[in-house]
Amino acid sequence: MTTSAPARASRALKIPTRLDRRYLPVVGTFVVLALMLVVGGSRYDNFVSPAVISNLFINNAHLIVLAVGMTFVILTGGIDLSVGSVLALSTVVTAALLQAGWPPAVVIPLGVGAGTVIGLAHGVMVHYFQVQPFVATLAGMFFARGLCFVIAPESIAIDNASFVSLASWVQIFGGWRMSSGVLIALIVVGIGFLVLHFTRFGRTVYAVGGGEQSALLMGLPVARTKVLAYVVSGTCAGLGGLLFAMYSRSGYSLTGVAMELDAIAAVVIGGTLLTGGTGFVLGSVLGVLVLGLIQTIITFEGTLSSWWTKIVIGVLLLIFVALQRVLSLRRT
Amino acid sequence: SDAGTAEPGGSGENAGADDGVITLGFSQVGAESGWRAANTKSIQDTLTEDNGFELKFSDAQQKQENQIQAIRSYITQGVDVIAFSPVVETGWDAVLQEAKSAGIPVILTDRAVDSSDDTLYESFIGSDFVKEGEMAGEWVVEQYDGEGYQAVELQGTTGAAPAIDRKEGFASAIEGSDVEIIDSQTGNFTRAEGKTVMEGFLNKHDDIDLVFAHNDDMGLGAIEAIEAAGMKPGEDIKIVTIDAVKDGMQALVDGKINYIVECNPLLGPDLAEVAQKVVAGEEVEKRIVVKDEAFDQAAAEEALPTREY
Amino acid sequence: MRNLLRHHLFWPVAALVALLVANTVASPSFLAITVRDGHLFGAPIDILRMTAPLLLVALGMTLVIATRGIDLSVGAVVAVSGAVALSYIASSSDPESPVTVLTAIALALVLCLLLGVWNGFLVSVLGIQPIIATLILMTAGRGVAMLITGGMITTVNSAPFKVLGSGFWLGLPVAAVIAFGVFAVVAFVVRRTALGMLLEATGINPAASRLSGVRSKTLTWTVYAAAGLFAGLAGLLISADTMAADANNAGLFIELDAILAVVIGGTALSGGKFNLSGTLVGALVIATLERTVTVVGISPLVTPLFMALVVIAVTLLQSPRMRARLAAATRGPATTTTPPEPQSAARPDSTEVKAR
Amino acid sequence: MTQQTPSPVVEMTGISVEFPPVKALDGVDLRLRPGEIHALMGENGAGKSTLIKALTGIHSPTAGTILVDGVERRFTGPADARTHGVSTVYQEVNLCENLTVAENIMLGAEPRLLGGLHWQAMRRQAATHLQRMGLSIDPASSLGSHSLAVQQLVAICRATVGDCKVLILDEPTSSLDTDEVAHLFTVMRALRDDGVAILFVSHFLDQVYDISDRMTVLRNGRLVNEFVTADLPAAELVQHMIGRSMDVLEAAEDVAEHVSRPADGTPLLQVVGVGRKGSVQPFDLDLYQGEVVGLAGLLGSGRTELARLLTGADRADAGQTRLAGTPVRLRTPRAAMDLGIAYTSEDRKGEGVVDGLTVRENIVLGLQARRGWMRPLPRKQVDELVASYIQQLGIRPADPEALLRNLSGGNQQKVLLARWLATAPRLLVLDEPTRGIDVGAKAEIQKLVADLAADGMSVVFISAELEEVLRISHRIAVMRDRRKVAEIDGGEATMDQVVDLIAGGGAA
Ligand SMILES: Nc1ncnc2c1ncn2[C@@H]1O[C@H](COP(=O)(O)OP(=O)(O)OP(=O)(O)O)[C@@H](O)[C@H]1O
Ligand SMILES: Nc1ncnc2c1ncn2[C@@H]1O[C@H](COP(=O)(O)OP(=O)(O)OP(=O)(O)O)[C@@H](O)[C@H]1O
Ligand SMILES: [Mg+2]
Ligand SMILES: [Mg+2]
Repeated sequence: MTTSAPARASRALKIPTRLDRRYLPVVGTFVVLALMLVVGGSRYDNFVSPAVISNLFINNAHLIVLAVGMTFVILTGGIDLSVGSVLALSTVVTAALLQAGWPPAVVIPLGVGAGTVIGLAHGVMVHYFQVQPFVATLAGMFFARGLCFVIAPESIAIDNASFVSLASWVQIFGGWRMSSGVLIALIVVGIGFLVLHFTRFGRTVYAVGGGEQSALLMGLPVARTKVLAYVVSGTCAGLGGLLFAMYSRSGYSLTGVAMELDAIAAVVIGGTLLTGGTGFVLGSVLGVLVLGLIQTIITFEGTLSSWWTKIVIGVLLLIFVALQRVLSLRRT
Repeated sequence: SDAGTAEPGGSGENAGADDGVITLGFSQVGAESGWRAANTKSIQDTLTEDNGFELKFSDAQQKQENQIQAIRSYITQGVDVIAFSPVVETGWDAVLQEAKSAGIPVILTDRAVDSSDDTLYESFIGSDFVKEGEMAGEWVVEQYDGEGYQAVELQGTTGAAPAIDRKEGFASAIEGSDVEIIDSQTGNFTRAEGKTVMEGFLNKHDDIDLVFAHNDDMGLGAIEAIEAAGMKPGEDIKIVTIDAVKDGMQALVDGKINYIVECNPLLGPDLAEVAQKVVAGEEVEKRIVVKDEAFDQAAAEEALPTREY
Repeated sequence: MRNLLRHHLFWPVAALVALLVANTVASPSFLAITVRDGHLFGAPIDILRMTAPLLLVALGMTLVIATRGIDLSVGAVVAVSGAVALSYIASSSDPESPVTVLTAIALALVLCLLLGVWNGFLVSVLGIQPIIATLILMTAGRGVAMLITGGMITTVNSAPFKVLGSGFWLGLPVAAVIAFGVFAVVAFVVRRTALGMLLEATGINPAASRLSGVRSKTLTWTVYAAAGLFAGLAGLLISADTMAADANNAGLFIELDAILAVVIGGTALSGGKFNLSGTLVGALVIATLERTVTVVGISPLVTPLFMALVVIAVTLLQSPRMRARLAAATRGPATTTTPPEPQSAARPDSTEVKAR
Repeated sequence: MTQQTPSPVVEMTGISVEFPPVKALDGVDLRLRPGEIHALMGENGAGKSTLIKALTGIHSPTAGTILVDGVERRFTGPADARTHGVSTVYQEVNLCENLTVAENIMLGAEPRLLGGLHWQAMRRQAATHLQRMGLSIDPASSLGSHSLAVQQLVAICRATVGDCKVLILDEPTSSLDTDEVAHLFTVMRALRDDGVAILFVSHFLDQVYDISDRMTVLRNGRLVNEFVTADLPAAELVQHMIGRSMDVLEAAEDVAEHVSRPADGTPLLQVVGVGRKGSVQPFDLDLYQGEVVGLAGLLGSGRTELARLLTGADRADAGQTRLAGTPVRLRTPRAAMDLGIAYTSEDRKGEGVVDGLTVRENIVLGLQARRGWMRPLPRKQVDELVASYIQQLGIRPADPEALLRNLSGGNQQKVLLARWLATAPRLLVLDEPTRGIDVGAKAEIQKLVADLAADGMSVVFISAELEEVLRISHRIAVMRDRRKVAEIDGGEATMDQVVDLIAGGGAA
C-alpha cells in the first residue's frame, strides 16, 4: 500500500501474505465450530437443518447482544460481571411497567436505560475511583439483582398486545426463520463491529486495552472511552433483557443467574484476550454459537442425566478450547 | 399466531404412537437438590422402553432459555409428547403455541405455568405449594396455639415459586393464632445456609420456640445449629419442615423434627399414565394434584423403612 | 491518626468493626463469649468457624491471583471433596473408625490436589486463559460431584469426621484451628522463603521473570495445585459442618466470596503484590457480613442490595482517590498551600499517570 | 540558525515537583523558543523526564508557573497538551503494540470518511510520515511485530503529525543506530526551520553538540544554567552535569588497553551452526574466558536474536552448543542460568524491570531464582549485596525499598545490570546495557565490564553505539541481514573497517 518502493527494502519487515495472525483465534473458533456441526450432523438426524440453525440464533439472541457489550469491556482490559443481573433487571422493569399499563414506547427505553445507568455507574467506579472492574461490577451484580427482588420477586407475565406482537414477529425464508430478537441482535452486532473498527472510540477501546498508560500518554481520551465501554456493556445488557423479555414474554428476577459467565466464555472462546486489546465482535458471536451448539448437542443426545450434562459441557468446552489453542499455535 | 406454522418436520409426524412406543421429550429444571434428583430418577425409571416409552431427557441447568430451546428441539425432532417442569411460571406462551401448532401435546410437572390460555397444555401434575405451607401452619396452630410461640422461618430461594407459596400458605394458616413469626430469612433451600442462618437467629433471639423451614435440608441445617448451641432440636425448639426426604424422615423419627409435610417427587407414574392417555386421545384432568401426606413422628416411623428417596 | 488512616488494612478493618458494632447494636449480647464444657461459645466464635472454609479458599485464591490468574473452579472442587469423602465414609463398613475417616480425608485431598494440578496444566502448559481454563472444571467438577453422590445429598454419621465440623480443640472450633493454622503456615512459608517474591515477580512481569530464571510455569502450576488442595480442605470442613455432601450447593459461589475477600484485603486482581493478612481480614468481613444480614434482620428481598452497598462502600473508601481526599483532609490546611499529588502506591498502573 | 531570540513559546519558571519525600525538581526554569532545538541535559535521575511530565500535565508541580504562548497553563494531560500544540515522545516508548502502525501514528488526527475512520487514507498518510523518517514498514502491520527501534521511530512520527508548535523528545535516540539518528536529525532540522521548538534529551554528547542550539543543564533536580551550545565545551558540560571533571571518561577511554587477551584453550562457549528459522541464520561463535566479544550491526541485523539464542531466551532449532567442552542444551533461560549464562534484554520495560517490586527485590531476583525459593538469601546478605551494587553503580535514589517504577529510566537500567552481576555468571550477554545511561555511569559500566572480563568473565556486548563496542571489545562479530558476516579483532579494528562490514561493503 505504500506509494514507492523504498531503497531500504531489504530491511522492511516481510509481511506474511497469509492470514494476519490477529485473525487466527477467530478462524480457529470458526473451524472448530464447523467441525462440531459436521460431527453433530453425522451423529444426529436433522441436526444440520435450517430449523436447528435458526433456533440456534433465536435462542441465543440475547446472549449475542450481551457478548457484544462484553467484548467492548473486555477489550479495554476490564470485565463486566453484572450483565446477567442487569438483564434480569431489565426484564423485570419492562414486565412490571407493562403490567402497570405503561405503553411499550415508554417502557422499552426505560428497561434498556436501566442498564445504561448501571453501566455508567460501573464506568465511574472503575475509572474515577479506580475500583477494580471485577469488584465494581460484582457489586453491580448484587445491586441489580437486589433491585429485581425489590421490584418483583415473582415472575410477571407480559400480555401487552403491541409488545407481544413485536415479540412474535417472525420472518420466514424456506426453512429459515428470523425473529425480531435475532434481527435486533444482528443489528447490534453490525453496530458493534462498525463502532469498533470505524470510529475513534472503537480504536481507542483497543488502545486502552493494549496499554492504558500508553494510550493516556498518546493523548487519547482514556477516561471517556473506559466509562463509555461500561455504558455500552450496560446498555447491551439492558437490551439483552428486552430481547429476553420478548423471548420469554415475561420478567423474572432470577433470570440470567450466571449468564455473565456464558457471556464472558463466549467472548473468550471467540478469541478475545481477557488482558484486553485483542479480539473481535464477530469472534464473540461465534463464541455464543459454540455455547449454543454445545447445548443443542446435549438436547439431541437426549439421554444424558443431569450430571453428565455438566460433565459433557465441560469436556466439550475443553476440547474446543484445546483445539482452538492448537490451531492458533500451529500457525504462529 | 404464526410463530409455529413453519415448523418443518414437526407437525403431523408424531406417528410414534402407532408403533406402540411413545416418544416423550422431558425437560427437567436442573439437578439443584436431592428432591429434584429423586424426581428425575422417578421419571427416568418409569418412562422406560419396557413400559412403552422412549424418553428424551434434557437438563436445563436452571435456565429458562435452555428449557425453551429443549422444547423447540423436541418439536423439531417430532416427539409424541412434551413434558417439562418449568423453571419459571411465566414466559411459555410462545413456545407452547409452537408445540400446539405442531400438534404435540404438553404436560407440566411439578410447577405450573402462568398463562391466560390453558389450552396450551393438557395437564399439570404436581403438588400445591400453598397447600403444603398451610398444612404445616395448621399443624402448628393445632399443636401450639395459645402458648405464645415465637417462630422463625427459613425461606427457600428468594423469588422461587415454592418459597413464595409456602410462605404464603403458612402465614395464612397461622393467622388468628398467637403463633408469631419473629424473623424470616432465606436459607436458599440448602443445609449449609440453613445452618448459618439459624445460628444467626440463635445469636439474635433468646426465645425461639419453633422453626418453620421451607424444606427438609434447611431444617436439617437448623438442627445442627441448635445442637451446636447446646439445645435439643425437637424439644427446646420445635421444627416443622416440608419435603419428607429420607434424611428428614430419619430426623423426624429421631425426634429432632416434629412434623413434615410431604412434597412428593415421584411424579413418574402419574406422568406415564397421563402421557398414555393423551396420546391415546383420552380426556385428562387439567390439574392433577399429587397427594401429599404429612408425617408426625408415629407416621414417620411407619413410613421410613419403605421410603424410596 | 494519619498513619493509621494510610495503612492498607485500615478500611477493611474499619468495615469489620462497623459490622460488629451494627450486630452488637441489634443484639447487645452479640460479642459475649461464654465457656461451656471448656469450649468457647458465642457469635464471634461462630464467625471464626464460618470464616474457616472461606479463608482456605481465599488463601489459595490469593496465591493464584498473585500470578495474574484466577480460579473459578474452587466451588466445584469443594463439592467434589465433600462428595468423595462422605461417599467413601458412607460406603465403608465402619464409618466411626478413625482409619476410615483419615482414608476418606486423604482420598479427597489427593483428588482435589489433582484437580488443581489439572487447572495448572491448562494454564501454565497449554497457556489457556485462567478464567476459561478453570471455567471448564467449574462446570464439569460439579457434575463429577453429583456423579459421585448420584445427585442426592449423602449423609453420614461418623463422630471422628464430625470433629472437623463441630469439634473443639483447646476450646476453639477445630475447623477454625485448621484453617487459621494452615493459613499461618502458608503465610509463614510464603513470606519467609523467597516464594512470595518469586510469585509476585511472575505476576507483575512474566517475561522478565522468565528471563531472570524464575521457573514461572512451575510456580503457576504449583499455585493452582495449592488452590485445589485448599479448596478440598475447605470442602471437608463444609461437609463436616452439616455432615452432608450436597454436590449441588456445597461451595456454590464461594469463588466469588473468595475473590471478594482477596480484593477487600487489598490485593489487586491484576496480579503481583499480594497481601495475605488483608485476605484474612477480607474473609472475616464477608463471614461477618453474612451473619449481620441475619442478626440485623435484613429482609431477604433487600439482602443483595445491602451486600452491594457494603461492597461499594468499602471499595470506594479504599480507592486511591478517596484515600487522597481523606489524607488531605486529615493533614489539615496548615502544611502546604497546594495539595500535593496523591501518591497512589496501591494502584500499580496509575502511579505514573495522573487521571484528572 | 536563528539570529535574534524570539520570545519563548514555552516558559517554565520555578518548577518544583515532589514525590514525598523526594524532591525531584526544585525551582527549575526552562525556556523554549520557536525555531530552536534545545537540549535538556543531566545525569540519570536529574529530573529531565519529570520536568517534561510536569510540562505536559502528567505530574502537577507544587510550585512554579508554566507559560505557553504567553498564557499561563496547567495542562490536564498529554491530550490537553497536544491540543495546545505540545507533542511529546516520552522516554519509554508509549504506544499500543496491539494496534497497527498506522493507527499508532494517526489516532487522534485520523482522516475520516462518512463519519467513520478512513482506513485507506490513514494508511496512506501514515506511510508518508514513515517515509519521512526513513522507515519503509507496512503501516497495516501491527506495531508489536516491530523492534523497539522501529517503535521509537513510529512514536516520533506520531508526535510530528498534526499541528505541533513544541516537540518534546525524551531520549529518542537511545535505541537508534547512526543511520536512523541521521534521518531523525534531518527531520528535526526541517521542523526547526518551520519554527517548531524542539526539546531534546539525550545522553549522547556528540548528538547533542551536533543538533542543539541551546541547552539547559539540570543536576539533582536543580537548574545549573542555560547555555548556548556553541559556547560550552563538552568537558565543561560534563562537569556541570555530574559535578566532577572528565577524569572518569578518560579512564573509560583506556579500557580496551587494560584488558589482555585470554590464554588459549578450549573456548568457554563454543557454538556451531546454531540458528533458528525465520530469526537468525546458523552461525559459529567461540567465546573464551575473560573475553569481551562485541556484536556490531545495523538495526534489525539480528544481534538481539543471536543473543537470545545464546542464552536460551529463544530456543535454537539447529546447531550445537558446548560449554567448556561439554555439549549443553540451552532450552530455557533458566537452563542457561544454571550453566552460568546470563542475559539482559534490550527491552527494559517488557522483559527487564519488574516494576511493582522494590530495588532490592529486583536486584536479588535473578540470584534468588537461581537458588530456588526454598533457600532464601539471608536478609543481611541481601542488604549488603544490594547496598554494594547501589553504591558501585550509583543507583539513585539509593533506597533499596524504592519501587522500581519510581526510578528514572537510567537508574532502572542500572538495577537490571546489578541483577545480573549479582548472579556472578561465567558468561554475561549484555544487550544494550548502556541505553539511556548518563555519561558518567556509562563510563563506569564500561569499566566494570572490563574489570569483570579481567576477572575471568566472558562478556557478549551489544550496543547501538559502535564506538563503545570498539572501545571495550576484544573481538567483534559483525552481523548483517540476520547472518554473522565477519569476525575481527577488536584491538586492531578501526571504525571505518567495521562500518564497512556492517553496511555490506558500503551498499546500504
Ligand atoms: N513517580 C515517581 N515516584 C517517586 N519518585 C519518582 C517518580 N518519578 C520520578 N521519580 C524520581 O524523580 C527523580 C527524577 O527522575 P527523572 O525520571 O526525571 O530522571 P531523568 O533525568 O529523566 O533520568 P534518566 O536520564 O535516567 O531518564 C528520580 O530520583 C526518580 O527516582
Ligand atoms: N529500520 C527498520 N526497518 C524495518 N524493519 C526493521 C528495522 N529495524 C529493525 N527492523 C526489524 O526489527 C526486528 C528486530 O531485529 P533485532 O532486534 O534482531 O535487531 P538487532 O540487530 O538486535 O537490532 P537492535 O537491537 O538495535 O534493534 C527485525 O524483524 C527487523 O526486521
Ligand atoms: Mg528520563
Ligand atoms: Mg537489539
